Amino acid sequence: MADHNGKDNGNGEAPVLDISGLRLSYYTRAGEIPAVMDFDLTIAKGESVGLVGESGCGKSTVANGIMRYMGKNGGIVGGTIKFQGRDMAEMSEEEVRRVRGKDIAMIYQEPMAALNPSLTIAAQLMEVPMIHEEVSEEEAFQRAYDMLSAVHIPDPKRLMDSYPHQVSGGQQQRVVIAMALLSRPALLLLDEPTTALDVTVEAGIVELIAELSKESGTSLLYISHNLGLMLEVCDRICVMYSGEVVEEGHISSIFSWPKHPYTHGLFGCIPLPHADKNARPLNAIKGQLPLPHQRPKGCYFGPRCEFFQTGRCDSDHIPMEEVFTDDDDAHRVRCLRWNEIDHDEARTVETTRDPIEVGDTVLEVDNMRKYYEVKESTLAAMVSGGSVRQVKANESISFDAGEGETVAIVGESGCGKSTFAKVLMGLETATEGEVRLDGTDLGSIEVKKRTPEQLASLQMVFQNPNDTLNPSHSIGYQIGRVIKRFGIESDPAKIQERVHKLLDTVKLPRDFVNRKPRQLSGGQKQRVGIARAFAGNPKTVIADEPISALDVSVAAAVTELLMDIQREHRTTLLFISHDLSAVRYLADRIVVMYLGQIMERGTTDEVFAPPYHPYTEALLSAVPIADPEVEKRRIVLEGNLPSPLDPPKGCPFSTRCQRKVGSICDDEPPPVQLDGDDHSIACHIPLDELREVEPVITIPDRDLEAPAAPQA
Amino acid sequence: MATNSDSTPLVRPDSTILNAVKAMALLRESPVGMVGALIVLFFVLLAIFAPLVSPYDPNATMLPFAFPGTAAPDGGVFLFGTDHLGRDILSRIIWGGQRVLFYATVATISAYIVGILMGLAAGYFRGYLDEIISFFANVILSFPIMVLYVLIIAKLGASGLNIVFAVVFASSPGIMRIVRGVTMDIATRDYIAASQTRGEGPWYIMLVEILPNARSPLIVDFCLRMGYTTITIGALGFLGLGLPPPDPDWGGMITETRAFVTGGFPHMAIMPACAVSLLVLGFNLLADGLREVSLRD
Amino acid sequence: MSDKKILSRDKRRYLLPSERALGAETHSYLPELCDQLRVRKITRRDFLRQAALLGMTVGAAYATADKLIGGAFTPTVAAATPKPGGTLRVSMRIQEVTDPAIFDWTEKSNVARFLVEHLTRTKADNTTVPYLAKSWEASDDLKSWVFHLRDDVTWSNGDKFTAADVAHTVNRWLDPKTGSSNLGLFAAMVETVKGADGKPLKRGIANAVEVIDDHTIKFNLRQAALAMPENFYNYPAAIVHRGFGKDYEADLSKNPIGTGPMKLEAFAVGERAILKKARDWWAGPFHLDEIHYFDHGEDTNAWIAALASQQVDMVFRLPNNAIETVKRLPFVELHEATTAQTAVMRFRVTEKPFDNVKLRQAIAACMDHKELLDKAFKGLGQIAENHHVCPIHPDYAALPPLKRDVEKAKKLLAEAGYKDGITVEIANGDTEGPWMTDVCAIFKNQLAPAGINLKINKMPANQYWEVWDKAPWGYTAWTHRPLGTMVLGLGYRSGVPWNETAYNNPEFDAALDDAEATLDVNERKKKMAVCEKILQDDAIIPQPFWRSVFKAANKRVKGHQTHPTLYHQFHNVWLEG
Amino acid sequence: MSQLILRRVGMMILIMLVVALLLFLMNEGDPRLIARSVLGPYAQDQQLDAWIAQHGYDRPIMVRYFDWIGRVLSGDLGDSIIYKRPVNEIFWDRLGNTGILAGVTFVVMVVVALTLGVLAGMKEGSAQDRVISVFSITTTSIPEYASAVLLAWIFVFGLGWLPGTSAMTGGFNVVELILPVMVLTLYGFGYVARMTRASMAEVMTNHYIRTAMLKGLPYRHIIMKHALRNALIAPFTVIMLQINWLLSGVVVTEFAFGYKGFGALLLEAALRRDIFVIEACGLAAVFVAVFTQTIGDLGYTYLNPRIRFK
Repeated sequence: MADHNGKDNGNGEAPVLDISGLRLSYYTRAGEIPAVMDFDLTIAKGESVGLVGESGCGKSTVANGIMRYMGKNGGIVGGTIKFQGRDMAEMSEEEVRRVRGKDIAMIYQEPMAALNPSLTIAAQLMEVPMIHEEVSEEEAFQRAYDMLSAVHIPDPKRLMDSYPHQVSGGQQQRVVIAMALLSRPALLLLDEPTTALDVTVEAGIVELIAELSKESGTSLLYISHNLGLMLEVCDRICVMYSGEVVEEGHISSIFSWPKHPYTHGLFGCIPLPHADKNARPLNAIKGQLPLPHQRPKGCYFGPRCEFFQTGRCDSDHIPMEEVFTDDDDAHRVRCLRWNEIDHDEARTVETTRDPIEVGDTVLEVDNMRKYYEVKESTLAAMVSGGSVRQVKANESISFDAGEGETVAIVGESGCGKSTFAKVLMGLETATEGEVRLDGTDLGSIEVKKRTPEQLASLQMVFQNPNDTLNPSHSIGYQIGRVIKRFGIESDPAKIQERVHKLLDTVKLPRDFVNRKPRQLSGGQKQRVGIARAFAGNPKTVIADEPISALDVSVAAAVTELLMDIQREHRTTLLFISHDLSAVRYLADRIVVMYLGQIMERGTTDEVFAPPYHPYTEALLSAVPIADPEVEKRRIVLEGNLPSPLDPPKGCPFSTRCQRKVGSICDDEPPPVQLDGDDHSIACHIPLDELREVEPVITIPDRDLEAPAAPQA
Repeated sequence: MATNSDSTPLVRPDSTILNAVKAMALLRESPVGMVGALIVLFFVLLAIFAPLVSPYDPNATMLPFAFPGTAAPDGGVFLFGTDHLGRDILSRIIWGGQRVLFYATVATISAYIVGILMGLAAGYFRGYLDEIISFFANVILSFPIMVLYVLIIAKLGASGLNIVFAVVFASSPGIMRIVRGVTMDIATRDYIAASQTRGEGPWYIMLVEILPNARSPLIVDFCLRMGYTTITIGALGFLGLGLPPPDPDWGGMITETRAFVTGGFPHMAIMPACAVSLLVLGFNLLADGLREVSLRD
Repeated sequence: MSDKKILSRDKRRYLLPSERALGAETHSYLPELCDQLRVRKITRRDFLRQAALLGMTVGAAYATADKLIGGAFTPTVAAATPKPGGTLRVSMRIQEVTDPAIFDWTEKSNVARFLVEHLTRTKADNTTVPYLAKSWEASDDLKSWVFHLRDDVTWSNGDKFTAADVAHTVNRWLDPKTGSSNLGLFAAMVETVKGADGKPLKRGIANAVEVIDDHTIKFNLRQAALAMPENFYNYPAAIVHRGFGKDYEADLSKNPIGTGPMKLEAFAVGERAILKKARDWWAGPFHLDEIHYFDHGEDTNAWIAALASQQVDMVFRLPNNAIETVKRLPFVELHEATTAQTAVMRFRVTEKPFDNVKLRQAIAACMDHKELLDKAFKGLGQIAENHHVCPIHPDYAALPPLKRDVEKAKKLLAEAGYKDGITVEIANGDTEGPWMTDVCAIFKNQLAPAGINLKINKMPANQYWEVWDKAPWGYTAWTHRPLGTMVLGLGYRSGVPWNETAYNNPEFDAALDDAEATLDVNERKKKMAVCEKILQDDAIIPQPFWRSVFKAANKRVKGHQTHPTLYHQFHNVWLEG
Repeated sequence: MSQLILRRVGMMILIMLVVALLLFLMNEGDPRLIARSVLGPYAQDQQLDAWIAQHGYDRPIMVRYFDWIGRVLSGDLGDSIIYKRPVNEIFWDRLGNTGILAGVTFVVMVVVALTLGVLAGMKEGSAQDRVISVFSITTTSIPEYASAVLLAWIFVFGLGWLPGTSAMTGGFNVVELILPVMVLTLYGFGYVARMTRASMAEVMTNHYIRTAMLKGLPYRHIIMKHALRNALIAPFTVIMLQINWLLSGVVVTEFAFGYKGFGALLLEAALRRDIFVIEACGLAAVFVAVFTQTIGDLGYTYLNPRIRFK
C-alpha cells in the first residue's frame, strides 16, 4: 500500500497534487487573517491522505484553497498548488472551472445542504457530465444511474426522480459521492464527510469511501477531526494545528510513534475501548487553540505544551524535521524537542483513581412510558376521524441508579433519550409509570409544580454549548440566579461568593462573572453549564450529550471535569450519549436504547462483551477506534432508522437487524432476557446463541496502557 | 486574573438600553447604518433643541410666499422660505419634526409594548391563547393597513392620542407575529429549559430569558416601523386626518401647500416632503445597518 | 330730460307709456322705486334688482333706469357670434341628484339645472328676472304674490307645463315629510304647530298655494315677504313635474322629467354626469350639445391638474390656493365673482362655555378681520362684521366698523369668569377649502394675546356636516344668497332648521320680521341695522370675511359668467375652436 | 393541498364575519347618524325618525347584522349611502379599476424589483449591490404623497408630458395610469427588491451553490438553474403580499390622482360612514388578503419541493 507514496516516488510519476509553502489568508475588517501557514502536501496517484485537526486549524481552508474557492475575501498569499503539474494559482477562472468537478471533486460535511433542494437528484447528477464532457442527456442519465449503483444505492431509478429531502442522510451522502465521482476525478477532497451522520450510517459511508479509494485509483484527501476514521481510510496523515502541519507520516508510523506533543495530546484525549475513567483518566490538553492573528511566536503549540521551553520554543518559527525515512515514507514533525521528549515517561506520572463506591439507589425509573399525540393533518384522516396518532417516544423504560453512580443512556438520533431526559426534568410528564427520586415520584409532576428542593436535586447539563447559556446575560447572573432561585443564598454578596466558588470548581477564572456567553469558547460554556447544574448541590445530574459538540481536546477536559465534580459530590450522573467509546470510558452501567425502547441494559463490562444485543453489536462495530492494533469486526447496518411515527410492529430493530431470525422479529415484541442480575437483552434470539457471538472488538494481548509506545 | 471587585452586579439582567448603545457602537461596521443613525440623530437633536434652533415661531405669520433665502422683515432670513400664510418653513419643519418624532415614537413604542406582550404570550404558552391572539392578528392584518388607519381616525377623530391608538391597533399584530415567531424559536433553546428546570415563572422566562434575545430582529423592525409610522402620520395628514393644525406636522404641511407647488412655489411642499423622506430614509438605513451588523455577529 | 315733468305725488302717473308697455306698472311700489333712483337714494343696481323683483322685465328695468339716470344700456353678452355645438367638460363633485327639494349642495343643482328649471332666474349681477314665470306681481302688503307662467313650455315627457306643476312643487316643499330647506326660506308660508310627538313641527299654512288658472298661480303668505322671486331661484327651488314624488319616485336621476333643454345621458355618483341636448328649448337656442361633469374626488389639486392637462374645460370652483397655479396656465381664464359667500365661526349658544355672552364677545373682540382676509384669503373678498349681512346685499346697513381690541377682550374674558384665560375648541372641516384652517390658525394667533387658547379640531368635511348643527363651536360655510333677510331668516330665526347657533331671540325675530315686511329700501336698511346690531352684540357668529369665489375655465369657453353662488347658467355658453 | 385550501376558506369566512361585525359595530351603533348621512346634513328630526323606522334601524344591531349577512349571502351588498344606489352597482367597477391600476403596477414593480434584487443579491457587497440597495432604500423612503407631489410637479406642470389626474373621464386612458403607477412602483418596488436581494444573497451563501461552483458549472448556469429558483421562493410570498399592500397603498395614490378606484371609494366611504360600501370593501380586502396569502403559500409549496413532497 505504501509503495507509491512520498514526494518522489520511484517510478517518477508526477504526484496528483503537490502543494508547497502554501499560505492562505482571509481579509476582514480586522485585517489579514492568516488561516493557513506554510503548508506542504503531496498526494500521489491513488493515495489517500488524511488531514486531521481540531476545528479552526485551517483544514477546510486547505481544501477550499486547492479548489481555489476562497470566497471574495480569501486568497492564496504564497506558495504553489500544483495539480497534475499545473499551478492552480496561475489558471484563469475558466480553466479553474474546468478543473473543478472534472479533475478535482469535493464531498462535504452536510449532504443535505450540499444538494440543491429544488432540483431532482437526476438533474444535479446529470449536469456534471453534460457540462464537462458535453455528453447527451441519455448518456448522462445512464452514467448517473451507473454511478448510483456503484455507490450501493438500492433503487437508483426511483432515487433519481427524487428531491434531496426525500432521501435519508446516508443516501444523500452517497449521492454526493456519486456526483463527485461522475467525471472520474483524479483527486477527491472529502471534508468531514460523515460528521453529520449517525454512527451506524457513518460506518457504511466510511466503508464505501475506503472501498472506492482502493478500487478507483482516485487520490483522496480526507479531512476529519476523528483520528479513528483516518485509520480506516487513509494511507498517510497530516496533523494540522493552527494553520500548519505539525506532524505527517504514514498512518502506522503516526499512530505508533506520535512525535509531536500535540499529536500525542490528541491521542490522550480519546477514550479507547480498553480504558476507563479510573484506570486511565483522559489526559486533556490544557488551553485552547490560538486565534489566527494571535499566534504566539515560535511554536504555535507552545503555550499549551507540557514540554515548552522558554527561549527555545518561542524564538523562531519551527521548521519541519524528518523523524525518519523508512522506505519512501517520510515521518516529519514540527517540534524542536521531538527526540528529547519521552512520552512514556510523561505518561507514568499520571494518577489512577479509585472507583467511586456506589451508594443507595437514588433514582428509580419504573416502567416509564411517554406517548405523544400527533395530530394527523391529512384530509382522509380528518374524514375518518382518526386524526390523532400516538408516538411512543419512550416505551417501558426501567432502570435505577445509585448515589455516585454513572449510568449511560446510549442510542442514535430518535431513540428517545432526549424525551427521557425531558420527563425526568419535568418538562414533560410521563404517560405511565414512575420516576422516583429519593422515593418521590417525579414523573407526573411537571416542573412548575416541583418544589425548589426537588428542582435543585435534579439538574441537567445540556448538549449544545451555544444554546446552554442565555446570550443576553452575564455568566455571573446566570449562575447567581440559580443560587437565588433554589434559596441557597439570598444575600447578594454571599451569592457572589458562591458563584466565584463554583467558577473555581469548574476551573474558570473568577472574572468570568462579568462575561457574556459569546466571549467564551465552547468548552468554557459547557463548564459554566456544569457549574450551573451543580450550583444547587443536585443529587442527580443528567448530562445530555455534553461533549458531542466539542473538539476532542476540549471534550476530554470537560469529561474529566464532570467526573471530578461527580466524584466530589457523589452525584448520580445520567450520561446520555451516542458515543460508545465515551460511554465505555465513564459509565458504570449502560442502557442501550433504540426507537424509544431499551434494547440492552447492564454494567459496562456486560454490555461490551457478549452476549450482545445485535444492535449493541452493530453500534460497537461502528465506533471508530484510533488504535491500529485493535481489531474490529465490521458490521454495516442496512437501511435507515425507521420514523418514530411509524415504528415496526415487532422488534423495533427488526428492519435493520443483521441477525434477524425471521418473521417473528417483525411481528412480535422481543422478550426481555435476563443474563445475570441486571444484564438484560430484549431479543428473540436465545441468550445462549447470543453468547456464542464473537466479541466485536479484540484488544491485542499486551500492556493495557500504551497505544503509543515508541520503540525508536 | 482570578478575583475581581465586589461591586460587580450579579443578580441583575443587563439593561437593554446599554445593549442598544453597544449595538449603535457596532454600527461603525456599517457605513450605511452610520449614515442612517446620523440622519436620525440629526432629527432627534433638532427636535430636542427645537426651541433653540428654530429661527421663528412656527405659527407666526410673517411674509407670505417668500422664496428660500428671502430676507425676513426682522433682518433675518427665511432659509427655506415661507408658506402661503407667511410662516417660516424651516421653523415649521423643525417643530413639525419634533411633533412627528414624538408621536411616532410614542405610537411605535406603545405598539411594541402591546405587540411584545401578545407575541410572548402567544409564542410561549401556545395552545388556545396563541390561536385566539393569532386569529385577531389575522383579522387586523387582513385589512389594508392604510384603510384601517382611515377608519379608526375617521371614527375617533384626528388627534395625537387617536393616532397613537390607531398605530397601536394596526401595527401591534405585525409586531406580535415577529415576537411570536422569535419566541417559539427561542423557547426551544436549552437555556430556556434550564430556566424552566430551576422553576422560573412564565413571565420571568418571557421577559428576562426570551425577550432580550429577541432584541436584534426587534430593534431592526423598530427602526423600520418608526419609518412606517412617520410615513403613516404624514399620510393621515395628507388625507386630512392628521395631527390637529395649526402646529406643523409634515404631512399636513405638504397637503396645506401642495396646491402652490404648481403655482410656482414648489419649496413649500417640497421642503417638508424632503424632510419626511430624509427621516424615513434615516430610519431605513439605520435598520439596514443594524441588520447587517446583527447578521455579521 | 323730462324727469321734472314726470315728478309727481301720484306715483301711478309718472310712468311713461313705453314703460307701461314694458310692464313696469306691475307693482304699486315701482313708482316709489323710480323716485328713489332719480334722487339717488338707491343705486342703479339696487333699482334694477328691486324692479325686477317686483315684476318689471329686465329690459324694462334697464330702460327705465337709463331713462331716469342716464347711462348706456349694458348688454351682457359679448359681441362674438356664438358657435353652436360642442361638449363642455366640467370638473365638479357628482353627488346624487334625487329630489331637488332636498338639495343641499349647489353641485347637485348644477346637474339638475339643465333638467328642471325655476320660476325666476337670478343673474350673475344679482338681479332676478322672469324665467318659467313670465311675470309676477305682489300685493301692496307683499302678502300675496301672483306669478304668471309661460304657456309655451312643455315637459320632456310631453306634458304641458302648468300651474299644477308649480303648485305640486311648492306643496311638496311645505310638507314637513319632504324635509326641504325651503321651509325656512319660504317662512312666510310656514307655521309652527305642535307635532304628534309633542315637538314643534313646521308645515305650510293652509291655502298657501292657490292655482288661479293653468298659467297663473298665487301664493298667500302669512306675513310680508319681499324676496319671493329670488327665493324661487334658490337652488332647492326647481319646479318639478306634477307627478314627481307622487306618481313616480322622487328621484330625478331615475325620472329625469324636466322643462330644460338637456337629458341625463349617463349618471354615476362620484364619477360623472353626462348631459345631452335633447330638444329645442323654450327659452331659445342652447349652444352646447353636451355638458359632461366629471368627479375628480375630494382633492382640489386633482381638479386643477385636470384643467391643466385639458382633461376638462372648467372647474366648478377654484380653491383660492390654486389661483397662482391657474394664472400660470396660458390657456385658462380666471373668473372671479364678488359674493356673499362666507363662513361663520358660529357658537352654539346653548352649549357651555359659549352660552356665556361675555366669552363670545371676548372672542369676537380679538378678531382682526382684515388680517384674516389678507393672509388666509389673499385679500380676495370683503371684511365681514359678525352679522352675516353683506355689503353687496341690497338691504345691508353699514354699522360702525369693528376694531380688534385685545384689552376689551381681556376685560370681557375676566367678566366672563375666565380671568386666567381659557382653552376653547373650534370644529373645522375645511368644507370650502384649506383656507378655513388657515383662518383658524391665524385667528389662534389673534386670540392668544387675550389669554384665549384656540384648539382647532380639524375633521374631514363630511364629519363636519355631521356636527355642523351640534358642535359647541364650529366654522360653517354659508353660500351666497341675494338678500340679507334671506340669510338671516334661514339661519338665525328661532327654530328654523338651519339655525345652527340655536339662537333664540324674540327681539331679533321681531326685528327680522319687521325688516322683511318693509319695502322701502332705506327703511329696510334701517330695520336691518337693528337685526345686524343684535347679532353683532350677541356675538354669536364671529365672521372673518366675505370671500370672492373663483372659477377657472379654458379660454375656449365663451359667453360665460361666474355666478356668485356658482350656479351653472350655460345658456349663453359656446365653445370656440 | 386541498386541505390547506379548505382550511383557508374556512378561516377566510370566519375572518370575514368578524371583520364585518367589527365594522358594523364601529359604524352602525347610532342609527341617527346613519339616517343623517343618508338624508343629508339638513335633515330634520322627524325625517330621521321616519327613516329609521322605515328602514328597520330601530332593531337591535345584531339583528341588523344578521339581516345584512343574509342579504349578502343572497348577493345583495346593500345600498350605498353616498351614491344612493346598490353597492353592487358601484363596487365592482371600482374594484376593477383598482385591479387595473394594481395589476399594471404589480407587473412593473415585480419585474423591476426582481431584476434589481437578483442583480444586487448575486454579488453581495459589490458596487452593483451597493448602488441598487441604496437606490431601492431611498425610493422606499419617499412616501407616496411626497412623490405624488414631486412627480406631478415635474411631469404635469414642469414638462407637461402627462395628465395630472387619472379620473379616466374620457374613458380608459393608459397615459393617465402612468403617474399613479410610477408613484406606487417607486414606493413599493424597493421592499420586494430588497427581499429578493436578501434571498438571493442568502441562496448564494448556501452550500449547494458551493457544490455547483465546485462542480465546475459555469456562473450563468449556476445563477439561472441553481440560484434563481431557490432565491425566488422567499420573495414569492412577499410579492403575493404586495397585492394586499397595493390594495391599501392605492388609497393615498388614488386620492392624489383622483383615480376612481377601490381605495378612493373606501376612503370616501370611511369618511362618510357609508357602511355597506365599507363592509363590501372590508370583505373584498379580507378576501384578497387571504386569497393572496393562500396563493402565496401554495406557490411557496409548489416552488419548494421540500414542502411539496412532504
